[in-house]
This record gives sequence, C-alpha cells and structure tokens, in this order.
Amino acid sequence: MKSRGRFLWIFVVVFGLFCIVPLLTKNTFFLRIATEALMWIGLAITWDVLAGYTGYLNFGHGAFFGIGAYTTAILMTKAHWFFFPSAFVGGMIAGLVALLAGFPTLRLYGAYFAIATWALGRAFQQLALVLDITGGPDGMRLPTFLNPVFFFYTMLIFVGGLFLILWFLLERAPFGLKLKAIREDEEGAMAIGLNPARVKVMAFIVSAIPAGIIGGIYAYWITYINPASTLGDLVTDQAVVMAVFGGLGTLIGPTIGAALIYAFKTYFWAYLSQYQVLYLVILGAAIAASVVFLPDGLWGAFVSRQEGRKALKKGLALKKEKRA
Amino acid sequence: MSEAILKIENVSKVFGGLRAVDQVSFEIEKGEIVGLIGPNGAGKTTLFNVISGYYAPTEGSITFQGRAISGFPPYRLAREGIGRTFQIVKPFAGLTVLENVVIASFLKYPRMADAEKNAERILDFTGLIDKKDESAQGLTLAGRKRLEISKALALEPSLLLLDEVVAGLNPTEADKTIELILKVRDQGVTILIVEHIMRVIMNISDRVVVLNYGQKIAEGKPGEVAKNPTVIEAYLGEAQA
Amino acid sequence: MSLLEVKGINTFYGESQALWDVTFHVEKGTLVTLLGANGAGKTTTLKTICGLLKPESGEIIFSGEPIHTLPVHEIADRGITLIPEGRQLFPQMNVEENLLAGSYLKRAKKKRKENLERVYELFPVLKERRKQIAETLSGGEQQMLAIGRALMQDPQLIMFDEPSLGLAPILVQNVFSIIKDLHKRGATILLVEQNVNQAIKVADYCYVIENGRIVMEGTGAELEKDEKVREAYLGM
Amino acid sequence: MISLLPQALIDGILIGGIYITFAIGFSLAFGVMHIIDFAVGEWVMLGAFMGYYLNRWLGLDTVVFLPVVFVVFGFIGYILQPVIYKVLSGKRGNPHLMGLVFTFGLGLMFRGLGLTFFGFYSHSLKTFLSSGSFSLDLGSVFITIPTVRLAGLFYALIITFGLTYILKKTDFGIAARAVAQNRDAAGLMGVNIERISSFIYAIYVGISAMTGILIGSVFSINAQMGGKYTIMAFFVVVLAGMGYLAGVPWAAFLLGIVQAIFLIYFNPGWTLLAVFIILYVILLVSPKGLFGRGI
Repeated sequence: MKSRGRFLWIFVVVFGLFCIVPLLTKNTFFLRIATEALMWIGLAITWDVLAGYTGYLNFGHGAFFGIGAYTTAILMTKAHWFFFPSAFVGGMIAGLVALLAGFPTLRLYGAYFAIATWALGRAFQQLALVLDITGGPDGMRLPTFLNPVFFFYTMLIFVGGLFLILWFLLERAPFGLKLKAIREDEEGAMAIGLNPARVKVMAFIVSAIPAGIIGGIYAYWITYINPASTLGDLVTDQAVVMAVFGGLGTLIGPTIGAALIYAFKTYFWAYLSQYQVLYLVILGAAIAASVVFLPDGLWGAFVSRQEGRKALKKGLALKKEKRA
Repeated sequence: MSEAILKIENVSKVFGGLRAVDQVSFEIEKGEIVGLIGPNGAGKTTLFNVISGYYAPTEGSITFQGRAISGFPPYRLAREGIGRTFQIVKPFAGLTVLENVVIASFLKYPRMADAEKNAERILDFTGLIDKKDESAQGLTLAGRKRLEISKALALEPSLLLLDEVVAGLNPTEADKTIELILKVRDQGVTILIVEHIMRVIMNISDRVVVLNYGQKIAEGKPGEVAKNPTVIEAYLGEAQA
Repeated sequence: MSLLEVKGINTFYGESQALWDVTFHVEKGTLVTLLGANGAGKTTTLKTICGLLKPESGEIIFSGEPIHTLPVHEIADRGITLIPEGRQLFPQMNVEENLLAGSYLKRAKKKRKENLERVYELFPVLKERRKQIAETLSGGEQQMLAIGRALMQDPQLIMFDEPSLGLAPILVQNVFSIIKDLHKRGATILLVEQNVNQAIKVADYCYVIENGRIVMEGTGAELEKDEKVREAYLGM
Repeated sequence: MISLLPQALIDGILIGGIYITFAIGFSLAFGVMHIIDFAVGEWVMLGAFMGYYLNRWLGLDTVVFLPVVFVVFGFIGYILQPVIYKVLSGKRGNPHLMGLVFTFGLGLMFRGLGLTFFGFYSHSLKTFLSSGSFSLDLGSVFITIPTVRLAGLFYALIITFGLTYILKKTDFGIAARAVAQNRDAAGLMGVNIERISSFIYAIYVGISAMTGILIGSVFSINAQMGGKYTIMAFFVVVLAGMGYLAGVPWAAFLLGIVQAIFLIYFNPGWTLLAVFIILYVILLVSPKGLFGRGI
C-alpha cells in the first residue's frame, strides 16, 4: 500500500509538470513534440497491456490506431459529427475488431496470435488503400482546428487518465491479477475458475479501445491522414520497441521507453534527417539487442538492481547480526 | 446409504488406440475421503484429468451433485464447486503467495478487499500466513503444495481433488499435510485423492478405488484392499515368473 | 574398476532437491536394479547419469572418466544409452528410421548393418513393420522399438526406465525375458522398475531408493526376504 | 471471363511453387528450433538485392549467383543461430515470445538496412529467362506461361525434392527430424542439437535468400518487399499446420491460386484481405491448420 501512495505522488508531480508546459513556452514546436511524446506513451502502454500482462504479442497494434484515425476522419467529414464522439466511436470500433480478431486467435499458441495480428495490421492497410471512403492512397483531410494547446491538453488528459485507469485496473483491481495468473500458468488459472480465452479477449479489447481513441485525436490534430502514416508498420514497430526496451508488464517501463525512444527519434530526424531510414536500423538493432542483453527492459534492469542492492544490504545486516 | 456427491459411470478415455481409462464406475459420498490408487501408468492421472475437465471423456458420464458435468471445461467445474490441485504444482510464479490465493478467491468474492480477507483466512487455515508476502516461486516444495491446496480451498469447493499432494515431501512435511487434509474434511469438504505414497492413502482414506491398466480392479476399505491378491499382484508384479 | 560409479550426486528440480548424496556403482557385465516407490528419484537418477539433468554436486565416473559435466550427446557417445519411460520414440518416423536415428553416432554408424540385423533377429516383428510409422505401433511393439533403437547405439551400458510400464502382463513377461537375454549376452544393465518381484529376480544386485536417498542395497535374494521393501511399496 | 480461369490456376500454381521453397525452410526451422522467424521476408529481400548487385557489378546472369547467395546467407544463418538459441533457452519469463520479438527486431533492422543502402526504388532482376514465354492455345482458352515463372516452378521442385531427400534419406535429415519430433530422445541418440539447429537455420536462410532472386525476376524488388513474403510464409505454414512439412505444398498452391484469382478477377488490393479472411476462417474452424496436425 505504501507503493500506491508513492506512485500517486509521482504521477501527480509528472502530470503537473506536463500541465504547465504550455505556460512555459509559446514555441509550438515543443508543444507538438510534447503532444506526440504523450501519444507514444499511450500507444506503448496499451500495447503492454496485452504483451506484458498476458504474454501475447500483438504485432498489429497500429491497426487499432489507424482504425480510430480513419473512423474519426470519416465521421467528421462525411457525417459531420463533432470530434469527441467521433474519436470515441473510433475507439469502440477498434475494440470491436479486437473482439472479432481475438476470439479465434487468442485460444491458440502465442505465435499464431502474433502472426494473425501482424497480418491483420497489413490487411487493414490494404483496405484503406483500396476503399473509396478512405480516399485510397491519397488519404483523408479532416476539418482543421489549429490549436496546439487544445490538442496538447486533450492528449495529456486522455493519456494521463488512461495511465491512471490502467494502473488501477492492472495493478490494483482483480482484472490485473487475473491477467497475470493467465500469463504465469493458463492451466492453473482454469482450475481456479478463470476462462483464459475470455480474459485475454477482454485484455485485447482494453488495449485496443484507447489505441483507437488516440488515433482519433491524432487524426484531428494532424488534419491529414493516409494509409502509410496511420496504418503503416512504423506505428506498431515503434510501440513494440518502446515497450520492450522500457520493460514489459510494468506500465512505467513502456512509459520510460516511449519517452526515451521518442526523444531519440526527434533528435535523429531533426539533425540527421538525411539518414532517416537509418532510424529503422537503430530501432531494429535496439529491440534485438535488448532481447539479448536487457530481457527485462531498462526499468526491469533498474528494479532488479535496486532489489539486488536491498538484498545485499539485508544480507550484510544479517551477517552483522550473526557476528554480534 | 447417504447421497453421492460425485458419480462416475462407465467412464472411458481413449488416446489413439490406447484405452487409458476403461469403463470405470464409482461413487463418492458426501464427506468422504476416497483414495484413487494404482501402479504407475494405471490411468489415475488420466481419470483425474477427465473428472477435473482437462480431458473430455470418450464414453460414460460424470454427475456432480445431481448435474451432468462431463465435458465441462475446468473453469466451469471450478464454478460448480470442484477444486483441484496439480501433481506438478502450478503456482503463479511471479506473484506473491497472498496474490495467488486472492486470484482464486475472486470466484466467490469478486471485490478486491473481500478476496484479500478470504485469502488471508485461508492462508491462516493452511499455515502459510507467515509467508503471504513472499514470492510463490521461492517457497519450498512443501510450501508450494500447501499453496496449491490453499488456492483450491479459496474456491470454497464442495469436492476437492488432490493430485499427489504428499509425493516428494519428507515424512514430517507429509504428516503435516495429512493433518491439513483431515482438517479440510472436517470442514465438510469431500475429497478425492490420488497418491503414490501408500502409507498416506491407507491412513486417511475412508475408501479406496484401485485402477490397473485403466480398469477398476478393486474398491473398498483400505485394509481390505491391501489384502486383495489382485491388488498385491498389480503392485509387486506376478509372484511366479 | 566399475563401469559406472555414481558418487554422492545431488540433483535439483528448480529449487527442490530430488537426489541426496546418491552413491552406487555398476560392475561390467552385471544387471543392477534400482527399486523404489514412485517419486523416489529413480528416473531422476537415470536422467542425471545420461546428462538430461545436471547434478549440483557429486561425480559420475564412466569407464574411469568423469562424465557429469558433458552434454547429453557426448555422454551418449561414451556408450551410455537410456530407454526412457514412455518410450520416447520419434513418433512420425517409421520403424527403420527410428532405428537409423539410433545409430547416428559415428562409432555406431560403422556397425549399423550388423546391429540392424541383430535387432531384427531379436525382434522379428520390427522387421515385418519396417515401414510402419512409430506412433501407430502397439505398446509392446513400441517398447521393442525403443529397446532396438538403444541397441543400435552399440552401448556399453543400457539403462531401462520402467520398461514394463503400461504393458499388458504377457508383454511384461516378454520384456523381462528380453532383458534377461541381453544380460546373458554380456550387456551391462541398469534397470529401474516398479515391478519389484520381477526386477529382483533378474537382478544381480539391487539398490532401494526412498525420498531421493539410497536406503538399502543387497542381492535380490537378500531383499526379497526383507519386509521393508514390501512396506515401501504397499504401505502395509 | 471464365476463360481466364485456367490461366489463373496456372499462374497460381507457379506463384505457389515459389512460396513452397521458403515456407518449407520456415516450417523446418520452426520444427527443429521452435523459432518463428519474422525476418523471413527480409532474407528474401536481402538475397534478391545481393543477386541484383552481383549482376550489376560482374555482369554475369543473375541465375549464376544462386549458389553464391545460398552459401553467403547460409553462413550468416549459421553464425546467427547461436544467438537465437541463447534467446530461446533464456531462463526469463517467456523465451518463445522473446524469440518472436528478437526476429521481429532483426526484420526491422534488415528493412532499415535495405532502405539505407538500396533506397526506396523498385528494381527488376534480369536473367536470360526473363524475356521468353510459352503459349498454349487450347481453342477457346489461351494460356501464357512466362519462361521465368516456369523456371521458378522448376526451382521450387528441385528445392522441395532436394530437401525431402535430405530429410528422408540422409543421417543429417533423420537427425533433424528426430530433433523436431523429440528433442530429449534425439540428444540420447547422440545428436548434437545445437549443431543440427545451426545447419537447419543456415539452410533455411540460404534458401530464402536464394528464392529472392527468383521472386525478383518474376516480380520486382525493393527494400520494403519483405513484409509481403513474411505474410505469405506465415499463411502457408499456418494453413499447413506449424511444423508439418507435408502440408506446405498444398497450402502454398492454395494461396498462390487465391492470389492469382484476385489479380485477374478483382482488385489486387483485396488479395491480402481475402487471404486474411481465409486464414481467420480456417483458424476458427480448425485451429491446427488444414490438416489438423502440427502443434
């Protein structure tokens, strides 16, 4: 319970720091970077819900982001809805797709799921390319609403709220424990009354809905979307790398991973733009290397070092006691 | 005769061409401890897995408290009131002892606080309360077996299926576990136990069912069964070669 | 010098200790059996000898050389073979392919032809079913194939893990007569068996293992009279 | 329109034939090493580009470089295998998922390298086979078969039969199958599992890269082509049942034909979606693939 107090305290401080960013700078460039950083945090932690807490890898997470973006765009331009309900519906549709796609695949061996979601991501990209309503390869233009402060706060409140909700859901509520039980041992989980397929599909939906909403916010913010920008591999690739690099199954790990990788990307693209594609190489190398050298991610390594230190201290204290 | 809580009727389980369980029938009455024994490979574990829903029976029917339950998946059986332990213990390794039992308590107590209270009560009962904040991985084998029982008890089952909860323990630990099993029975839980260590089965069972080659070869009070020549032969092999 | 010397091995499954200071030896040309109730540590002992498990401490000496640090395939190369519990055939290969897989080692490959003939002579039914897929064989035939596959390795020490498990009584007799026959032809055998009466009869020397510790040893005749063995098995 | 059907079937079989080659390797690597290689399409891409540049530098026909590409990439696979082995035998949480993530990262890295060095443009691989074609005039039906596609089918047949021969008739093949079917028992037979795994991975990477040259002469090549072939390898192997080699050709032909039909009759953009729906339905009905075998 002590950790809960400390967590909330840290959360409030970080959230507060973010809140005052627009007051500190009138530079829209920084505001945009902060907004996008928040967005990636949101995508990385939603990916982590499934990967870190149930052990299933979703290699098509970008599809939910894209579904949310396109739904929002279509509802706003074709049906003339307002932004908020459009983004909300975008999230719901992403959730529905997760339900349908998860049902047959989550019953199976993890690799099938990884493959199926990856294919799903690609299939949706194709779909956006061939449909008329999505504008094909030309993409879609949304009503423009150029207010960086609005988008910054929308993203901040959404991702901040999302973080809190996921924290309570996964770390404090029965749901998180059920997920962990299934991750650790599916057969054992069944014996105590859990239906693994159902719980996993729920986790998949929980991870898909906010990703869709984030996509919706992104679409309205950027005002122009196309299949490559919202449904391309890069969305998934980056979310995966951020979460794995930061440390799966912790929420904090992916947050740190997202912040670091996004900062690196921004620097890289700003100063080394002529080598842009090299970014993919670094991303790929980073993920492969972190699997080999940092299997628990940055945060995991940090925590186990802290624990190791604590254990060492405890051990020393014990020794002292014995001597005395 | 009092009412049967579990009725196994002509249950068979066939894998490929092998009849691992062959036309087995028996009943368990409320409040009893029934031992399921037989030499290695006799089909005990298979039958156990059929009863607990991990395999669907090829033939036959299983009735629990008057309801046909054959083919139910394990999580539905848990909801019906059947708890089980695993021979190869399956703790949720990355979680603490308390969390392990809390998860099992959600079935009866969906709210976190209630589940925690129930889990603590059960750990107190099974004697693991001092270790509640330790990682389940770090427990000794005896501790993990005890945790298995705790998790099953958290479901507040009316029938408890125990799979080798004593095997691998040293004599002192074994005695403590036996004590715990008897204590559970005194709470009104009916128990079906599979165990290789005969001393345990013979001491605590009200009745024993003996399997060999998938078939039931004997059933009765432990003392009678142990004198049964068919049973002795099944265990020690034929006296004359 | 004994062919196999097991000196004070301690083996763990994860954190729980399965073997405690297990010490015994097998002389060349003898048939030694390891008796004990289920979960006593018999299979663990065999797995430790053939390298599938690594002992935490202790030594295993084979033909005068320590082998407990070697990987499984190198231990096999030294001439130890295990016929594992539950046969562990290559299920989707046919009979002959299983046997050929048995003679994968270079030294065994040299004798492939004569060993194959020997196995077929020993088990004519395997020759008949040369092209049949292993998983479709009956339990008895599978056991013969497992034994045949081990013989293809041209081993110096054959370890059997519960060869009679799950076999009908007639087939159990069959398996034991095969083991006796192999022994008669000079093979060194370490046998783990639940079928105590049978095992004691064929063995030159017996060890009894309980809770991961060797608790008794002696010739078959000595142990047969001992009530303790019976007790360990039947709890009476 | 129905008169186009025979052409679609032939096209499908020819395309499917090429899929067989790397799908078999992929399935084999899965069976022996328990690795799902997300980088399979990138191996195809890298092999194709190696062929392309060797052709440009040395001026010899690309087909000549098939063995060179096989040897080079086989070697790369051979030295990479121990790293994968280390990941898969890790003691942490879920090594198999870590294996997936690892090859996922590898694929990403290769794609980046491809884009860095080869750029975004598409190229085509020219061989002496590229130009010609056979025509069959069956009265009402007219079928064209480009020589290069026919060559692709021959290549597929050679690889398939070659691999089958190795797996069935050689000691190495029997050992590889033994490892796939029962690792522990294979070890007891004296099989060095790590060594076998290295060779299998080498063969798989070599074949995939070599197939890149064939694919490059039939279609075009670019640095981002990998994903498409990774998906095809996955689909073929999942349809066939993971690790079940005998099912691979049938699944590959089926997917080839579906693809060809969509190319001729519908918008090719729907192909992937159609393939996905087929996969979805099959997994829904028979989780172990068309033949109900495999895992």
